[in-house]
Amino acid sequence: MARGPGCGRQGFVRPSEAPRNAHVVAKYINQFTEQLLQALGMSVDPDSFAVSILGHVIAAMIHIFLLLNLVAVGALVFIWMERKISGRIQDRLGPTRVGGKFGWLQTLADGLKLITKEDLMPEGADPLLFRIAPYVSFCASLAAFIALPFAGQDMPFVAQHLNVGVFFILAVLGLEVFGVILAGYSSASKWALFGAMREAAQVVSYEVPLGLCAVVPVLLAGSMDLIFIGDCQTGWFTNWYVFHDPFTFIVFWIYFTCATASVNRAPFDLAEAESELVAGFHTEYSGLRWSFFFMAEYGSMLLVALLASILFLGGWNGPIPVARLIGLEEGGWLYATMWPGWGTYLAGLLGAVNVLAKGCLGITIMIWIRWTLPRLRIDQVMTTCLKYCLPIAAIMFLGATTWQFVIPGRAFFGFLPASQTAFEVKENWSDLLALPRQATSSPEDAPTHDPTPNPQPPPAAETGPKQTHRPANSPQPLTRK
Amino acid sequence: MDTSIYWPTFLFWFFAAVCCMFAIGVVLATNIVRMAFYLVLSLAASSGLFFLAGADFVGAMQLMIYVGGTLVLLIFGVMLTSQAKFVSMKTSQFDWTLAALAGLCLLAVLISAALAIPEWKGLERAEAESLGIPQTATPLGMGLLGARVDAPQRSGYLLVFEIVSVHLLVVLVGAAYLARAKRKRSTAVG
Amino acid sequence: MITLPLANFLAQPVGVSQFVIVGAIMFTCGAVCMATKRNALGILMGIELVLNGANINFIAFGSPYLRSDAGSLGMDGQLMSLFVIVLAAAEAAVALAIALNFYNNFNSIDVDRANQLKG
Amino acid sequence: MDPQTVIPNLLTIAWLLPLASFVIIWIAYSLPQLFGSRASYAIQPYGAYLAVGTIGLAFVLSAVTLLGFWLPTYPLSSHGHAEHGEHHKHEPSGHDKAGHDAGGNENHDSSDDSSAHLLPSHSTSSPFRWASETTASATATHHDAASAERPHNNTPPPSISGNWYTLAKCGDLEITLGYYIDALTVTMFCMVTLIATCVHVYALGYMHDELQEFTDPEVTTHDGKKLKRPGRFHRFFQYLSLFSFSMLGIVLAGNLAMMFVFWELVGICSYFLIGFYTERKSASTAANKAFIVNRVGDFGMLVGLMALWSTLGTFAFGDITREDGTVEPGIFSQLHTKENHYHLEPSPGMIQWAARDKIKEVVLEKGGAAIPATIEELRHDPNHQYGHWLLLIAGLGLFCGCVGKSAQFPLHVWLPDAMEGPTPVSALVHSATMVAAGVYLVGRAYPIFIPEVLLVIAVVGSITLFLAATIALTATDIKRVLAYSTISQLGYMMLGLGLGGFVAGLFHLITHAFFKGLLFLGSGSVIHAVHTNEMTEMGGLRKKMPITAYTMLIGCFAIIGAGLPIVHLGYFGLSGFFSKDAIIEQSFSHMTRNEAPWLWLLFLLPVVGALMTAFYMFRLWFMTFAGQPRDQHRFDHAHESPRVMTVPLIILAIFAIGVAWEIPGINLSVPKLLEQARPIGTLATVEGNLMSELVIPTEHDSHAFEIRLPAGLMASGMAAVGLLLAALLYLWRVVDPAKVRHNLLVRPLYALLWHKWWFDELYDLVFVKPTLWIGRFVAGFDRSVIDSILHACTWICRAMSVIVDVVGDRTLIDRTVDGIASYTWRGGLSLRRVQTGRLRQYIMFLVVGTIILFMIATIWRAAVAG
Repeated sequence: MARGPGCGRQGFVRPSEAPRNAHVVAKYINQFTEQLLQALGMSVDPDSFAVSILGHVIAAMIHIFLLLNLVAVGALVFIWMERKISGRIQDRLGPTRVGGKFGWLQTLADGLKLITKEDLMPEGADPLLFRIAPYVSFCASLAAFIALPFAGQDMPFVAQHLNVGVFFILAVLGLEVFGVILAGYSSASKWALFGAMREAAQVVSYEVPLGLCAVVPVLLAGSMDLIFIGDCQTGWFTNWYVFHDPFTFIVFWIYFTCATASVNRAPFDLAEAESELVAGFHTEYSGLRWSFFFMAEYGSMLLVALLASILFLGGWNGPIPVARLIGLEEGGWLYATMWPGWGTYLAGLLGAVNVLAKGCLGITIMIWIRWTLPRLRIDQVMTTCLKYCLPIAAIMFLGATTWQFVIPGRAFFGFLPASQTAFEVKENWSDLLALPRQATSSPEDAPTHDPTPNPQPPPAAETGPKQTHRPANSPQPLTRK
Repeated sequence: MDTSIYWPTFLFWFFAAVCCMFAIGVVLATNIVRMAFYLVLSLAASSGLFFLAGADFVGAMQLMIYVGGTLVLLIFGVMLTSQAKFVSMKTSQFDWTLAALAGLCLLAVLISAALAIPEWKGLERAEAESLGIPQTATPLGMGLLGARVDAPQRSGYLLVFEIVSVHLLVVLVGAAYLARAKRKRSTAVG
Repeated sequence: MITLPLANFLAQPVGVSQFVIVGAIMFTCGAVCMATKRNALGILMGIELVLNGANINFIAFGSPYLRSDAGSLGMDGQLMSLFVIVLAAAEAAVALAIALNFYNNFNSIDVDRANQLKG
Repeated sequence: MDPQTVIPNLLTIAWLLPLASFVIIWIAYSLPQLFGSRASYAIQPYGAYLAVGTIGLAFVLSAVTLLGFWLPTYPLSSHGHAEHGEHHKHEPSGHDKAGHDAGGNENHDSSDDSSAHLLPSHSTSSPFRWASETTASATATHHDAASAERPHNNTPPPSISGNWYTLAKCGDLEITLGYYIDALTVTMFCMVTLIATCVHVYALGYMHDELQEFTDPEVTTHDGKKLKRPGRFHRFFQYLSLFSFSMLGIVLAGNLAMMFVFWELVGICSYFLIGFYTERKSASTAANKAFIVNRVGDFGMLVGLMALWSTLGTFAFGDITREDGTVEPGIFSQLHTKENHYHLEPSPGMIQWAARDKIKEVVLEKGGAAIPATIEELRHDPNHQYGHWLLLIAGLGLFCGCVGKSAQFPLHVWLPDAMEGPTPVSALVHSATMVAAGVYLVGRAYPIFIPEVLLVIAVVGSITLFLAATIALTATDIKRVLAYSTISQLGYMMLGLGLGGFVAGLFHLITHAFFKGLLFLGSGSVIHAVHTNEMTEMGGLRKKMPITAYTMLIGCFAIIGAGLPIVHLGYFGLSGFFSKDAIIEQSFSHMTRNEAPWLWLLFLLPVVGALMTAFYMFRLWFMTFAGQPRDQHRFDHAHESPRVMTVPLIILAIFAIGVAWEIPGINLSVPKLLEQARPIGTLATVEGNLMSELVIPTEHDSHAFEIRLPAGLMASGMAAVGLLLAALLYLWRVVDPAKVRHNLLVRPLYALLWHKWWFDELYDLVFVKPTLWIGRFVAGFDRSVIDSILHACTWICRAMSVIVDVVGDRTLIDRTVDGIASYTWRGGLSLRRVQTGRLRQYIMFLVVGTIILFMIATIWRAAVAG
């Protein structure tokens, strides 16, 4: 398997992580601009302020552009999907006209319509907050994508690789509620206020079981690094954490429920319950702002679905290790036939396709649920969270811990031996449980600050002597690795 | 010397500016809800500062608990008690001047203290760039469990951890008790 | 040759003192906020600001990027700030409950109305 | 998952389960009782079910460990213990050692000694390595056998040892909770948990009287009525759980210290259970007796522990692998080093201690560097046996503990009195837990014993078995007969172990556990039916309670070792046959190797013992079940016990028949397991160092045909004769036992036996009475002298205190305090104005205060600087 040798040493920089993120891309662009300017006949110091700032800005722009498109296009597709599916469920056709067959341009048309709509603001509204609210929630749900990897192993597609990825994503996801609350409050309407209150109560209480469920895979992998968690499930689908043991199997469903609730989709969409509050927190909104709320909602749907697929459904590892079977990894024949780097890159692309496919599956299920189940009352929502989800999640957490402790290193309900990675992680986990004298006794076990730069030389290094004096993983805390 | 831009510095000044601006905004704003909103931004920016200082776990914690939990709670309270007359309550000019005076003195004191110590000037750039990436989650967790894998000679925080968790439980119960709905509005005013 | 005046200023890493200054500003803002707001929740926010200013200091003292490791707090800084955050959450819950209680009893959240504890 | 971690995990869980049930029952039932609320009889059974379930689960886990993990990892050798004879019946005895060694997997060519020895016990013998070695050994045996007296097991037995937790660490002394798991441990686990399960289930039925207001027939309160007390169903099971837990702890223990802790725990549990009917004077005294007598033995054990620790520096049996990878050798590998060909040799520490004067001289001459060399030469110094005395002390000390725990000769008096406890307890104490612990310790510590200690063990064992058997001849209390037979059988085990029969002794321990448990439970069911212990009031019960009768018959046959030693080993027999024969063969071969005539007793006594065993066991069965009922009233009320009591009987009966047999197909039998557990270096013919004429023969000599045929014939013949005598006296009544009793020759003998050789009286005279006298004297001294002194002191103190009160307190202190109080009051009055009750003002105070403090600090610094 294409996995770095150090993989599984929790609390370490995994040697297999070449720094592929804004920083390195920026270096490529720097060289590009440098050559460009030289072609223009100007003498350029590539490290000069302007050039470097240019490179970094462009790189950041590229990442933002990709993610933004993922969310926006995703929203378009999903809204269209939702309308079609709901149509089928209700024995209708759904949109049919726009864009020829299937009305697949319907959402685009709606978007145009929304843009051209007049942008209203009620009398007593707090203008600043009212204007800013939709962007707050949209930014929140977009910002969470920064730490979300789309492929792991040797080609981690991730904008910013964080060691506490899971945690970060959950945290930022929690911020989305602010936009809703501000919207509800600032639009000076009691419906909106009620919606916002409900939203606040619901989201804050559903974050607890959600976090508990997300902790279980973290526990199994022994790291909060999403890439690492995904890599621990490498191999066939039997290594997926959802099948790791009965507890995780149940935890997955709890997670799905809580996720549905925390992005307030039906049957938990109390914040915008049409039947009771006209349209909940966005009663007073119209036009583009309104559409931003919707993009935020679909963005966070996509986010939790992708998170589920990485935490439980193996992430970029398909049910069948296609890349390995067709020899698309180190040493595979197909890999050998390609230019260096392209093999891993293709494997990464394959992984990204996997992740997105699983995410779409999750969203389809959410849509299906929405149009199938009746809406809960607010007290029922709270009961579901605090009386059912929370205790069950806690018990499952304990169960998973015990399982891991009693029969370590097994996968697929304990029937099969786990993939090497997961086993190493367990080993290391038990090492850490032993007292610090052990952690210190063998130096490569001590997860303190690890000063060794990545052994694998960064791609920037062979691009000319000028860059080499500045290592690719220069420890800029935010844009590190 | 390397004149190219050093990104953490840039980001630090950016976040610091956001942080301080909105903190001042909290002070100056009269509308309670806007205060809360500024506070959110200020705290979020300070979590960015945490990330910059290499404390990514604490940063995420700040986002999750502080911004995600505490402030939602706060705004909740604002909404529960939001009647027009309380949304913005004026304070007398005298209080303002007094507070501003004392605040400025305090600020002067603190800043002079901050600049007084030479070791706090910061590292050389080369040294800073040669530093690795800290792994904070594990040492923090072990520290809370009482075993210091990062600095074995220092002591762990297990007892504190236990006390804090019990304290949280007590607070939960106490808060629920205090805030429980009163049937009759007590007439004892003033 | 393209350079900007800011370059030298932005080319050097920041140190503890800059962080501490930010912390100080937040702290002062918090104190002033507490001293000037009449709304109980406003005071609560002031407290949050103060706590966060303290937190920034802790993080700065513990950070390996801001000063040589000799006098650094190391992980203790981050652990401390964790505790501060948690306790701040607890404190916010209780304070909010008190505020609501106060609101129920006095039908107001003006702290100047709550002066019955005078000697 | 590798067995090195899983086996300890599983066994640990199996070990902790009974503790869990104990704690749960305590919290759920007994804890409320402290606060005065009793558990109602309706819910008490659930505690019992919990106990039964846990111990049953523990048995399942142990069985899984044995079959699922141990055997696959460490497969047994294809030639077991029992079949050795087949090789030898047509082999000249000089050559047959090779045959044996091919048999036991315990011998290996010395090529892989180093690896085998140096391997930390965590990683000993992966299955592959094990298999390869056995094959290698099979080829390598013959030239190996040529050197006759070399020890033949040069590889430590497969074992897993490690530490869970370090309780205390001061200096070198490190008290840890650890585990040392080898085949013996696993076997004992299965045996103990199985029997404990049966006893638990049985007790569900036996103790059901405790489920209501319990009327104790044997206790009369002062007003002449029978005592009525609330039932203690749950508490009984609570104690049973604790009992099983502590026994399993002994079995699992990885070092002597931990074993000692659980050793004492077993003692206290037996104290609780024997004294379960606390209201009965006899019960409480019996409990005290058991406890105190055991303390005597444990003192010796403590001495042994000190001797071992102070010279070896460790308590652990096996090698412990530290976290940093260093292996620290345990007791076994320190005493059996490769340099000495795994002979038992005193460790350097011992020699250094024993010859400290010489060493001191050497150090003064050549400096400290020369010490090891000196030690080596001292080791081979022929005329002073340095260090052997320490080994002797250590061995004897440990054995003292065993003497107390498993009721050997000087300290055997407590076991018969222990019959005061409820019968299930007796069954557990006598078969699986308490007395087994002693024998188990001898087996566990076997590599520590030098031949002299072994000889002492053998002598004590033979005396015990003879004494107990004789006493059992005349006892009429059914449980006492069984108790004495237990003592005698324990004597057999000790004898077997002491004569070098490691497998023989422990094998008898296992088999005896099953049939003795069976016999006790059967007697319990009889007592439960007729409400008396006296055999003179029973008889003819066969018709009333068939299941009990015939299962007990099986038990009797098993214990007398009934079997057909037809021409060489066309073996058929009950379990006791194999084990007891093994012991007698061992003693026979021992006799053939030693010409000192008094050592022959070590063969004669067990043979006579076999006769007596058969006699008293069948005397018991005939008096109870055969013939005519002697007490019609009791006979009419007798009835077969409920199924919950008979089913365990049947299960145990099946095991009593077949536990010694080889399980066809999977190549598993108890002797093979024990053979696998044989400690390193104990398969050798060793000669005494301190008494040179003593020879302890290697166990495999006893399988030689010309040894085992006569021994087996003699044993079985004796058993048959005993059975015949019993039948003559008590079944066909050819002679009336009463007549025999009044025969002039027999009467004094009878009196001697009836009074149990007057041991109790003797001890009473020698130990108890003097103690009481001393106590009285000291009490008198205390009352007359010391008390008066104390009274004087108190009077003086009181007088002084009055003075201090008047002068100091009332005048000085009170005035001061009042003054302070008034000043505080005024201060408070003046300060109250600052308390405006305005929150925001307070904050301002804070800020301003901070600033002022800072200013003061700056000014101060400036002042100091300038």
